[in-house]
Amino acid sequence: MANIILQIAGGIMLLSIVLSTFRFFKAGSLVDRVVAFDVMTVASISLIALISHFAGRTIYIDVAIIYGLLSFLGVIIIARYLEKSL
Amino acid sequence: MEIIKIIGALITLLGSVFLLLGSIGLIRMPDVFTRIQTGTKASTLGTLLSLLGIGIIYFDIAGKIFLLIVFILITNPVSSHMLARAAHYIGVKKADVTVVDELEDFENEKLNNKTKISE
Amino acid sequence: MEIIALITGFSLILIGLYGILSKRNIIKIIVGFSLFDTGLHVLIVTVGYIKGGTAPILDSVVGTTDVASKIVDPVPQALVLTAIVIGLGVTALMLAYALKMYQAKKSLDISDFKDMKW
Amino acid sequence: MNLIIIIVLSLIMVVMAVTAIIHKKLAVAVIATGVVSLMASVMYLLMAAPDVAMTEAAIGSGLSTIIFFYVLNKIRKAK
Repeated sequence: MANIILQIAGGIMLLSIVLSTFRFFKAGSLVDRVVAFDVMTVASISLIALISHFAGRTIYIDVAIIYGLLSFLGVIIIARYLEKSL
Repeated sequence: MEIIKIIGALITLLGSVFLLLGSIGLIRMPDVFTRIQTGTKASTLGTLLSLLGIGIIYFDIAGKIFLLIVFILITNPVSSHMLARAAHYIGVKKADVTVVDELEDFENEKLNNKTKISE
Repeated sequence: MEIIALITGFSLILIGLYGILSKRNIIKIIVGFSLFDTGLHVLIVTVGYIKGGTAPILDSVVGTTDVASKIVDPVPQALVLTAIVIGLGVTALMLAYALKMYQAKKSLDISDFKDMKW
Repeated sequence: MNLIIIIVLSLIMVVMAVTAIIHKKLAVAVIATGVVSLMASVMYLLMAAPDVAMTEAAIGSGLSTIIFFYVLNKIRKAK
């Protein structure tokens, strides 16, 4: 029972990643693409936690911790590049 | 034990629904700033809820999950705030229905004060 | 599942090779090199995958008695781990040379640099 | 479930790689390379290699993008 609910949740997360890919292609400016990249990163953190449940190894959570630590550096460096103050 | 697992799975499902709402808002919102707002708020809440559900199911890794929740809660709003400031600075076009822009008012006021002092 | 990952790796290698061979901008050539690198890593990791295997890390799930029948091959993973780090070093060196070449001639087009051609 | 995840990730990776090659702006190409690296990291996790996924997340998706934007900023400043 719980497994079926988690599989539905994984399908919804994949749909969310695909929808933000649409925004990446139909963007008006560079900022739109960066926002889509940010949403994709956050959704894939949740997807990694679900994959660790499906594989039965809780040690896969460490990959999500690395993402949570390092994913915001890219967005910050792009913001400084856009502000011309790097 | 089974009822706890079902509760955790339902919380994860709620979080994934919030992630889906965030990306639907990313497609339907009219300009850049509203897209930044919906993309940050909804997706941060969705990630927090889904990680919380996984932490309820596997209770022995709850420490790692708590650490991850704190990291995301700190870093994600900071990065999107810097992105919004950069978008305001390079002059991205706002939507027609925008009424209040407090950063622009603040900078105009600062400029007026500086010219008044120099006179 | 393995065949899809193999097709993806080959596609990334071919796309990166097309970018390296046909683009004229130096930064685009480095981007193509980066894509080539990622495709090669996906390919090598997929070759080491055994159906139904789990990660080669020993804990309470994988015991020490029957470990060889449960895990995937760890040698390609170690090779790829080294290759990722060396790929970062090569990319950084190429970007530094691209910056120096831009400062010398104020251009990023690869056909402007024909000093060694005779 | 794993099969569906890997098919969607493969499609996104190939489309993003084509975008990175044929788009005119350099910054868009660099961000598309970052997306390819992100999806490749999730694919490594499905291939039962969490250590490779960790390294790819730290280096391919984080550090590589930072170096590319640093050099793009230097080139823009030298113009």
